[in-house]
Amino acid sequence: MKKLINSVDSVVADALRGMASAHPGLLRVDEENRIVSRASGPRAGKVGLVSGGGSGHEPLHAGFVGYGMLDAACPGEIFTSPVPDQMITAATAVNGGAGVLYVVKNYTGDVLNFELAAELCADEGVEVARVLVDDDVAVRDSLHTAGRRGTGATVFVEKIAGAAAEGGAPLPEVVRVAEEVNARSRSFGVALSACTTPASGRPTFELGETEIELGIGIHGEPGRTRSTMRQARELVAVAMDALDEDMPISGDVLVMLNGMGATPLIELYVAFAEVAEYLSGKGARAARSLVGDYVTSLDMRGFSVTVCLLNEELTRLWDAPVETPALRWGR
Amino acid sequence: MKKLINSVDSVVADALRGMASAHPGLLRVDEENRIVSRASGPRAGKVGLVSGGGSGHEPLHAGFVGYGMLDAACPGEIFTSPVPDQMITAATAVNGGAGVLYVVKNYTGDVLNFELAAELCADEGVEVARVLVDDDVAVRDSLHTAGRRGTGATVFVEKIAGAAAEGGAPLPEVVRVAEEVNARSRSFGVALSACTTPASGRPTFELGETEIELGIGIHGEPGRTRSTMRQARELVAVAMDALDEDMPISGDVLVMLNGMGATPLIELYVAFAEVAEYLSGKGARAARSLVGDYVTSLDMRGFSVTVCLLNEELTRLWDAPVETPALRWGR
Amino acid sequence: MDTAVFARWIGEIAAAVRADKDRLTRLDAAIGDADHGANLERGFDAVVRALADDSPDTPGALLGLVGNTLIRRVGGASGPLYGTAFREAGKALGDARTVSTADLARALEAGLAGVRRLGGAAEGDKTMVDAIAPAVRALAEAVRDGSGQREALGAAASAALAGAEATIPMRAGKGRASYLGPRSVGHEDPGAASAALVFAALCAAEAASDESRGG
Amino acid sequence: MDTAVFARWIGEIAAAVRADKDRLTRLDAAIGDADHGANLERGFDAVVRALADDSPDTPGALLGLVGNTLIRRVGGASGPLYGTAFREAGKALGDARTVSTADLARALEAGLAGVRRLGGAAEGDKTMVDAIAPAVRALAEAVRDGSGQREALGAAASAALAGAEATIPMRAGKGRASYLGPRSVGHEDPGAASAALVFAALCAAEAASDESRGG
Ligand SMILES: Nc1ncnc2c1ncn2[C@@H]1O[C@H](COP(=O)(O)OP(=O)(O)O)[C@@H](O)[C@H]1O
Ligand SMILES: Nc1ncnc2c1ncn2[C@@H]1O[C@H](COP(=O)(O)OP(=O)(O)O)[C@@H](O)[C@H]1O
Ligand SMILES: [Mg+2]
Ligand SMILES: [Mg+2]
Ligand SMILES: [Mg+2]
Ligand SMILES: [Mg+2]
Repeated sequence: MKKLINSVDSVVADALRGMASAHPGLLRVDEENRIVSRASGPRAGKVGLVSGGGSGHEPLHAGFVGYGMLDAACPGEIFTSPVPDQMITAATAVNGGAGVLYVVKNYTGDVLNFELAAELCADEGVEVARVLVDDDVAVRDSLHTAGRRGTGATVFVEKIAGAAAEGGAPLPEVVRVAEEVNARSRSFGVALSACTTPASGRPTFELGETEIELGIGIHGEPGRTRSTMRQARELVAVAMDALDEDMPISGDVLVMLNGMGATPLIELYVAFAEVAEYLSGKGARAARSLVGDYVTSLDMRGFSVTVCLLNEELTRLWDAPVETPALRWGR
Repeated sequence: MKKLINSVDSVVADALRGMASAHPGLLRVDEENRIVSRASGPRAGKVGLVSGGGSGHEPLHAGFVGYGMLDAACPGEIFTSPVPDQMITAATAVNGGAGVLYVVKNYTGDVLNFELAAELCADEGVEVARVLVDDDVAVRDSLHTAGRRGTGATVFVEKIAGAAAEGGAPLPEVVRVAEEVNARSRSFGVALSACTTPASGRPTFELGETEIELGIGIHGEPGRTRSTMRQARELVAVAMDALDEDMPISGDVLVMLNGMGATPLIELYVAFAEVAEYLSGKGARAARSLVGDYVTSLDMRGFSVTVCLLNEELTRLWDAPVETPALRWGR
Repeated sequence: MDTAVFARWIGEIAAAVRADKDRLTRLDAAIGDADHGANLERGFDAVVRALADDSPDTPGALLGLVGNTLIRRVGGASGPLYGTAFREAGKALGDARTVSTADLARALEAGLAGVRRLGGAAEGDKTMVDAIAPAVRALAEAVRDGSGQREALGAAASAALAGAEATIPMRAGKGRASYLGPRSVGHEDPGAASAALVFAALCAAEAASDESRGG
Repeated sequence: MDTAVFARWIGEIAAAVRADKDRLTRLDAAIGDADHGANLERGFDAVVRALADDSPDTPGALLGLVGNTLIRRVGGASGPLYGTAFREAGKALGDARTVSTADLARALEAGLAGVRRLGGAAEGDKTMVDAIAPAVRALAEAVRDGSGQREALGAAASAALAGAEATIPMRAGKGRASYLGPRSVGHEDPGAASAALVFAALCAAEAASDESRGG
């Protein structure tokens, strides 16, 4: 395992130092408490947006802290949800008096830790709401399971709810918008290779020269099924069919063609061309899009595609100015 | 070789279709002639900036087309310089009457093709100047060799000369600024793995579990020396020492910590923390910075670091608004 | 059993986790995200440090500190779950200075109830519950049957181990492994495996304390 | 030699490049960027199509079309260099309808001069010049010595091949391989290798044309 790190144990702390040095104008990094927040601090009367989760998904979440998006992010160890202390400190730090929204990806660890944090916040008089992101159609949902994973739609929820909060919406309104984005979004991922966590030092699974995993998550876990390598066009069709089957795609959509961390950008554009064609075959249109690495799994090769059915409100909020390390426009 | 492509022969064409679909508001893609230009077309009286080179370095160059940066980019085949026809068509298309600057990375192929194109443009009455980027200190320069390679500084030259052109500077002034950026910039690259071109289907070289290449370029070629894997801190020191030896680093600098295409962002931040520390050890400061994939080598793992000694003018031009797929601020 | 036995238990867990870290991570790599070993090592190292800084003087206070430390330092699913288990067990022990096997059985039942409430997993869902629940049951039965302490703890440890092994053919209903659907079958659940270590450590701690007292 | 021989030459080159594409790419992977085979295949395929669309009626016009097509379609270093070589050679032939061995030798000298002017490489720099220069010299010598056409072209092809092999111990002074400094030693230059194919193809084309004429 060759990784550009100083030691297995210091990866997250070192990366936080790097973020602090790279974005002094945008971010304030509390290395001690492991919290990344806006350099500008909380704004009175604005709902605070806090997210967090395991590290290894960069730029998610800390790369989305800034004007028009998150107020703070709590990075956990690699692929490990952060702890309630971080979440409580973050909520207290960003609270501008209008309450705080926790954006939580649906994983047992994230859910439980944010739950404990929310309870403790309530005890301390900080009003906290939670929205659960669970967009991954590869996971069959049922009452008896952990439910769908939260993956790519997290970026959409954070951006759009962030814009609502920035625009002065009160907490229930921000919650409504966040839940609407989640309800209208679906994701599906494909791995061409596994990833290697620094702690384990070897790939989480082994794929042969022509094998791929369909329906992967973002923690290096294998997917629903192993399959064989195909053209970009066919792989995109597998992913898009899975989305469309779960939520018929039509009209103007917001699409993210996301790289898993080690997929060259030229390949992501190749895949995006196929997404655009697929959409027009359905009478839909990629009215807004992102192509690049947004929700990654360390050094995994592969992609995920996330589609959100837009409406006028969501489009307006998507287009609103944003100024974060990883997403920036209008400012 | 598992790549997210439709066929080895269609990679560049397919990626261009993808870029067209992903950035309709920013880019116009002439698939026939392989030219990516601003959706807004040429602006009368503005110097046109054209760059180009082999594909496989995405987002370079087409990802830097837009307000405040390039007017057009000519993507060649993977790792192969584009042909004069593309360059001539691009120059003609973006010429707003104030002449055109070709930004050329110093590789024999790029130099020769841009040279032929410039000659033919002159014949057709289009005023064309060229600036050669040659920032890679890993290559020992001499009168008898091809000279230094152009790598990371290309992004700085395109951004800063682009801002000068956008601000209405005449061609000789844009050339002066571009040459100044190049003169003040140095780069050094390190590979943890080779890359695999679609055409060859296998890695351009093989590295063992603890081997790395120091002083690599951006075309998958091996570096100056093979070495052994070390901590991020030490690898950064090797790179920074090489820059500093060639051009003493001091004062405010612009730094790019660039991923080669398959390096997780968390690792790039780890390395950037070390760059920042190294700089403060020299009494210098990363006044401006980029951390991410900007000048890549397909699926190579590794990084390069580029430093530009800032002055007031260059800082102002760097800060000027830019709106391209890969670099965006102030708009 | 006094506070010293409980402190020894935690020390044994920390040692066992360190020794088996790679195995736990490998189990988690197969059906999860390859961090269970690192998570528990980080957690129990922190617990050992916390106990060194602040030596609680009752078993209940000690388990409470263990639970809170795990919740505050581990993250992931196992942090809140193990943390809650120890916290609830500690609460159940109140401020008694010594603890009988029967007290311990009731406390561990409370811990298990906490895990069930928080995580929502039932037996058969291929989680740590599949090791903890049979262990707690075996302990309670041994108490009911009038077995000695050593024997009772041994029964609990064996039941936990058997419970962990029994997760192999299960299809996961909770936690990350559930995303794999049928592909989760054929692998031991990492949390169940670590729960077996926890019960084995309890046995070892009791035996060692007994010996050191010349018993 | 008439236009048909030259057309055949180009066809032979295209076939040879297609057959040896992987070898050329492998050579380029070792000290360059692994695209030389693909570059030449793309170029000569385009040339074959261009010649099919538009059949020039003199050898000079044919080589001119070849050169322009290579410049327009190949890119990289080899596109402008081979393109210039063919273009300059074509210019030197003027509008003659048939070409003697002596004419050809002069034309190829002009082509070589074009490559040298554009690329600035001297012999010993480990480039295509190291195959082209000795081949052109061998051809001129054979003409001077009064050798027959077949023999002269054979001498040129052998010299090109020897020249390409002689690049192996060289340290590159031009092109991508120069970035490797001393590490470029021990590998054959891909452009020199392809130049050897070009001269071998010329030999083959002449021989085949001769036979088809019953010669
Ligand atoms: N809902 C749940 N109820 C009980 N135990 C659970 C639940 N979800 C997960 N677990 C346990 O947690 C273990 C995984 O812990 P760990 O790997 O540390 O956390 P994470 O899954 O967040 O990476 C699983 O093997 C399982 O035993
Ligand atoms: N300056 C030069 N003069 C002559 N030949 C050169 C020069 N530079 C490169 N070459 C030739 O071009 C060959 C490489 O061609 P190719 O791989 O197609 O282009 P690129 O180097 O742009 O990838 C080299 O092997 C060498 O023979
Ligand atoms: Mg985890
Ligand atoms: Mg090339
Ligand atoms: Mg885990
Ligand atoms: Mg080449």
